[in-house]
Amino acid sequence: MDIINIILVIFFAGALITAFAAKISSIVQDILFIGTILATSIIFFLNINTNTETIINLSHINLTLGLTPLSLYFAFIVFGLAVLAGFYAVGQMQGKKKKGYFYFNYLLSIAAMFGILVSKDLVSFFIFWEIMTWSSYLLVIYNGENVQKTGIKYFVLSAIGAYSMLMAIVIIHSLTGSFLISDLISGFNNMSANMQILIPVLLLTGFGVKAALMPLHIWAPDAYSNAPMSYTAIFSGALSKMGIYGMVIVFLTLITKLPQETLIRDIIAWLGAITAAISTLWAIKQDDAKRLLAYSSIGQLGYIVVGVAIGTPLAMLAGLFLAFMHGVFKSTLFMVVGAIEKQTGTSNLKEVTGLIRKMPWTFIAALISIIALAGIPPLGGFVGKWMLYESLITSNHYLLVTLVFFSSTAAFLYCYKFLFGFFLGQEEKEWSHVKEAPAIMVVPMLILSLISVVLGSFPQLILKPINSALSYYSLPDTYNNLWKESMIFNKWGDQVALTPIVYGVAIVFIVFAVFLFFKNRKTSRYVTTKDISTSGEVPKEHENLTFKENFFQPFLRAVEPAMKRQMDKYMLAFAKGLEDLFDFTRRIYNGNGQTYAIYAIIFVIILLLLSNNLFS
Amino acid sequence: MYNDKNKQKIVDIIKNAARKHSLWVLAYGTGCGAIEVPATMTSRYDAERLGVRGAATPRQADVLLITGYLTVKTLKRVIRVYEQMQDPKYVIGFGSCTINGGMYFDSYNTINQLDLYLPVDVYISGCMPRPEAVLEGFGKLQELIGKGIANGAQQYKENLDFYRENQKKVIKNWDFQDYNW
Amino acid sequence: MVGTPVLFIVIPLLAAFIIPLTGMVWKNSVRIIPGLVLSYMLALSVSLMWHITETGTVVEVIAGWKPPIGINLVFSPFSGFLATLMIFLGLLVWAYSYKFKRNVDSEPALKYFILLMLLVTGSVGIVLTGDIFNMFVFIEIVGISGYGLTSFYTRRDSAEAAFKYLFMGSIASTFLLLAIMIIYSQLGTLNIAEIADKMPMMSNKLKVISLIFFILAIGIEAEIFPLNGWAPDVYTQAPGPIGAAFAGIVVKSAIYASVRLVYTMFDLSGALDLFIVIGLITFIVAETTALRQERLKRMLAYSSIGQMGLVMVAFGIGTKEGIFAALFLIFNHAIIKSLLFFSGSYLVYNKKNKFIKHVNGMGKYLPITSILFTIGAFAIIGLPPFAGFWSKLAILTAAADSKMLMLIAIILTVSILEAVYYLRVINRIYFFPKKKSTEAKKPTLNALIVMISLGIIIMVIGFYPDLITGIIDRAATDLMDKTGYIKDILTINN
Amino acid sequence: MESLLMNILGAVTTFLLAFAVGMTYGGLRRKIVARVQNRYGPPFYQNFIDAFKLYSKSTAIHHGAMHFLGPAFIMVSSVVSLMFIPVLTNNQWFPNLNFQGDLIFLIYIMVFGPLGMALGAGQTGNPNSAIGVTRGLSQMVGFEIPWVMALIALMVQYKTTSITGLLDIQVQSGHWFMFENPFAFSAAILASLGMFRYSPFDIVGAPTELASGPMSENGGKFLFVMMSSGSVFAFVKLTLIVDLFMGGASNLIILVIKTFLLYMIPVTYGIVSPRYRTEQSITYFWGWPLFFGLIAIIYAVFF
Repeated sequence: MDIINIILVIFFAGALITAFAAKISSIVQDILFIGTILATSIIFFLNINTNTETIINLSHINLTLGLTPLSLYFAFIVFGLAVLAGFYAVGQMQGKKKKGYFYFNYLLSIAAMFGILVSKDLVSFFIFWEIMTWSSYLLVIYNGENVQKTGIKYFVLSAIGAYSMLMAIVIIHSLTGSFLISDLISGFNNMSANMQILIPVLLLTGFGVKAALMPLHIWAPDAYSNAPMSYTAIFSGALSKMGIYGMVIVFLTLITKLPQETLIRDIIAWLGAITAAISTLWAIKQDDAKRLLAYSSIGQLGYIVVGVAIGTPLAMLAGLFLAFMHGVFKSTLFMVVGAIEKQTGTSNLKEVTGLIRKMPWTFIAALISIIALAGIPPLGGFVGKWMLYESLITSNHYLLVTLVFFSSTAAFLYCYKFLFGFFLGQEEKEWSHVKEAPAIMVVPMLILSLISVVLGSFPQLILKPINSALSYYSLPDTYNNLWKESMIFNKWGDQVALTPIVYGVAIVFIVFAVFLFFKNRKTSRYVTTKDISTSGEVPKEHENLTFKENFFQPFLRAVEPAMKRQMDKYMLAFAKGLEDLFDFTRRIYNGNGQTYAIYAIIFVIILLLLSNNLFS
Repeated sequence: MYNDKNKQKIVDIIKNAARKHSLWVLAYGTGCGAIEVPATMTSRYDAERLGVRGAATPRQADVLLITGYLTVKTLKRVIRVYEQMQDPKYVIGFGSCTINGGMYFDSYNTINQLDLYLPVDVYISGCMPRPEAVLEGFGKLQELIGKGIANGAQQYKENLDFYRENQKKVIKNWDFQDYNW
Repeated sequence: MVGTPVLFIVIPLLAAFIIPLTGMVWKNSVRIIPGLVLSYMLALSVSLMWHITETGTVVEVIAGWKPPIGINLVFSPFSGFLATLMIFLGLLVWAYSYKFKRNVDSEPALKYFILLMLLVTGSVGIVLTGDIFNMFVFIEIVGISGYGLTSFYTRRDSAEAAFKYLFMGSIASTFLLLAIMIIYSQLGTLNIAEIADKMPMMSNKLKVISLIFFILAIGIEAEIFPLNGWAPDVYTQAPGPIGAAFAGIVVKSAIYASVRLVYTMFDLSGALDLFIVIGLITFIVAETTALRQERLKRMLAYSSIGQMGLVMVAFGIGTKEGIFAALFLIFNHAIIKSLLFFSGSYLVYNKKNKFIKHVNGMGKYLPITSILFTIGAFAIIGLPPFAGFWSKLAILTAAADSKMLMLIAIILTVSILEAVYYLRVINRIYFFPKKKSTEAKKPTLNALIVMISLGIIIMVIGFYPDLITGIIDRAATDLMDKTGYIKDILTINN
Repeated sequence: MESLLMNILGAVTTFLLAFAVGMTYGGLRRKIVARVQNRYGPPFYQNFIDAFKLYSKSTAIHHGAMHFLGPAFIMVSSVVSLMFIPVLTNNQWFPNLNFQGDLIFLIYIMVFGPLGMALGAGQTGNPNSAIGVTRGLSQMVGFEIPWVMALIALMVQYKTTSITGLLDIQVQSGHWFMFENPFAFSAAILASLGMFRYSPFDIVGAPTELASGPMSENGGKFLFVMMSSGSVFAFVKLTLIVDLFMGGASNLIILVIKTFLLYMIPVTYGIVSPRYRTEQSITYFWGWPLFFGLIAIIYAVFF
């Protein structure tokens, strides 16, 4: 049996066994769960080979599985996050109900993501895509709140995406007579002009849903915030990247062959940028950390879409690099929220304050990830942002880059809100009992933040596989042109050398930290946050002085016009209208036999009247 | 410590020179004296030319300016503010009320003698002292600082028990943190 | 050859008459004999299916009168496939309801099983017969047993539903008879093959009129819009498993009849387009209506109607891929909808109104039933890796191959609605708190076995559709081959 | 090794220069403001005295690790951005640590500081600090947009994103970009008003309103570091604008003259203006400055 099949079989079998292992013991279940993920990852990482190809023969369809360099790159993200979030999940799920349900769907969605990545034909792609959709759907409704609203919204949007993809798939089959992606690519030139537009648009709709692109994003805030955080780490970190993965393929192989190439690229890029801007504003408004991060995820995916859609080599590098980075830091942040929620019981930024001294390791992970998210040098996020801006500027997208820059700057606001809300501010008595999260949860977060740090000075670790992935789709080699070791260049030859920057920043930081910290360490005394200058007043223990309400109110007031209209509301109103309409059709069946008889007569009469037109 | 008058090292001389020309004032506008402070600071008398400048919070301030009578209630706040200030720090008692209670000497809730509760470096007498007097007072404080003998904070630290005893006598709801720096 | 097709009619009819007699002697025989008969029939049909792969279509001549004079039964890959499927479902329904009314006296059970036998017999007869008048007779048999089963619970609502069914059924019979009369008067024959052979001789106008009458008559049985008003009531009021029987057996036979009409008998070019239009309207109306239902069984009923509309659409595409897809969908729908009816009736077991809200929180109390219902729902939505996906893919591929892009778009859009109402139920099963007043009724062992085996079939077909696609492919080829059909029957000489 | 040592020495020299110039400018500003208000005003070296006094004050209390690290963060921002700016056109006297960085990098490293300080301010637990920080960050979103648009206009016009590249073009051609693309210059200047945070944009530290905002819990050495970083940062901003728009400076005197003239813009604008509300301050930058930015880009693309 081939290695891909083995991995898939282990996944499916592991999922089933884990689901029912609860009957034996909870620990056995944990071990099985971790074992499945570890086994598959180890098999995968030990046997990476882009040449293998497995064909499953069905009578009328051949399912072809195999790895490409691009899918290999995304498989890194999936497996890496799956292992780390898996360990984290074991910690987070301690003592929770429906563990088997969670583990089952978790493993299944990882398997599905792996399946998507190894699919070389569209049917198996779609099969795994749908498995991913429903397994993630089952996890979105895991905690049972708002299932009818959140879950259905997620599923309907996913279905819209998946079905438009399915439509594209069957059209492709009818045109090329094959489901293979390679046949689509080679046969695309021969299609009629309408089909050449229709197919990419349908495919992009499908991928756009998972990538939470602008009009199709409305599921994301609810779904991300409702799933258990250990899964949202995967959901936002890896699952959304499947949409990006599909988009990358579409843009690299199909859109390039179109006469309207630039138009489609610009439309999608603008959609991505507007998504980023608007969702950033909404993220600023949120008071629940989960929703904040959910909106932030949408925004970050917007940047990635911009990069992928623009599609110059540098933009592609930027998009794919950001995809990796987003997987790393956003899943860390979701894990942080999960850890805090586990320890305090709430994820509301207004309620929890001053955990920095209670949960220092979590804070470090959060701080590093937030800095990476904000794109501030010297961490990994900066590299991606830099490449994105440079690619936009060098490819003449000036207003786009301004918009992206706006959302990127506005992102500082929610970054600060997140850190301040949870960790800084007044230390309240209410949370004095809070302890650091267990090691099994903290260590994955720290490992992920370490990756953010490392990628800030050694981006070549990731740029190399991206480069080979892009070369596979016959983009020019970017090594030496756009990056070289830890240097990154733009088209005009301007460069940033990352390692010296990191050293410089580190040296200056250490100098002043030493100056401030070690010099004052002896003489300086820690005082509680109650001991602050409050016009001489002595705050009581129960008095909460933290600034929480209307955190960015002036800013939100300034950007109010942009936030007046909400896609979500329109969509819900539309859905409501549809349901009312269906209620009307329901009344066709009024339960009266005589009416039905009349229907029958009318039916006959209509047919007779139309018979001349119908039967020629 | 810093303000020991007998052992002024060269470093201390330089530091004191800087300190005396950079007095950041936290004006605690308790009584009617608060009205004189703006006059002192603004264009006519312009205390800033002497390096005297307002500070926003006690953490940043050097001088605590107590402008007028203190009630029991405000005394508590004043002590709190004083203890939040960082060394070196000075107190200026402003107006007669801080010296002997002034016209409120027989009120049931005013403090007659600020000295008992906080170490005052310089008193400015008058009811109210005019801006000229205030500037004179700042000048006096600068002189003391230059000589290294404006060491009220030192006194406060050494005689903390005495001050605490007096403070607790009038302040019934005592909920301060320890003062140990 | 192990047996002849005539046994499919004779044995169950015989059994239906014998059961009351044996029931007097040994009460349990009422329950056991139908099972034995159905098992025998299943074995027979499977072996016949095996047989015809080698020898080709089997044509049984009744009483030695050759067609076109005599009545003949045709066991072709197409009709054989449907007959096997129906018998299999009949067996499942029997197994599921084996303990039906166990603790009451045997009379209701007797009625139930006799009517069930007749229902299966009639449906199999419709599929196998090669004579339209004979088909009329079988339709009547199915109808009568259907009325009986609908009014099985002697309640007001059941009676009303049965009456509506009867009412519509008699309209159907009238028009069917009229259509048959027209054809007989014009062509002088009732044999389907010969009618097909002679059809060009008929005047176009009469052809159209008779086809319309046929469509009306069979459309009532096939639950096409707007002739399906009776169906939801019947599904709701009949005993739980009978819903599955209707969805899986009766409707399939009616679909068979209409397909036979259009593909074999009539040579009207617009008929297939009519199929697409009617099927699509049925699909859309049924699915949108299902979205707003408050009762579980009504919802399943509308869903079933919708799926039948989709089947008609697939038949209407007219290519071999279309027929393949339609048959695949028929098969999938039969097993999946049976599973849904079976498990669904346990989820709302003890409630009279069987509202959807009564499934709240059942996931905790009836875990296996709930999981099976979920599998069924996922399968019928068309999510891989369950069986329903492959048939949906087949339909869409067929439509795409015929360049019907709007059709694909409409089918997929409506499919989203389908997903919505099934997921709403699933969400309720797992995530809503159970009401105190509802009681969970554990499924009996035989029911559980039936449901689990259905679930396993769904999963297995989902993972390995090749198990069934070969048979369906042969059936589709057979249906397309009109001249072969005529030749097989008219040149028979035994 | 020797070159590295020279580099470090040069960096330290640059830092000291920036510190001195920034402090002096701050003192001069106080003097000018005083003269406008018909006061005598403090001596121009008053800021040095204040800084030294702050340095000599004890730092008796702290609120935790971030309280320490916040000022360090902001200092990193100032110093590192200083290192990336060519102070003089001939790099002999003040060689930067020659890490090659470009404008995008500079923009990001410049916002690093406020964010770091925000963290430090956050841990103090003082509500005023947090309010000040939120105002500051909001305002930053405001002025960054025209600022970036101005820079993009330059980058587009001259097909480089490197500061030295832009500077070299000006030096070689002899044309200053403030005349080549006046709209970009206007946008940048208007944006720089916000960067300096003098009134009417002094909403962050608003002394009477927020008790100096983010700095309200910082005394002594914390305040000293913040103050010096502010001075260095002022120098960085001025030098950057001089480099980008005014052809750089070939020696210190020219640099001082140019930067001082530039510095007078926010100072004089500040003297005559009262304080904006926060949202006014944000939307201010989305009015004329943004318009100028747009025009600058259009100008750069089409002319």
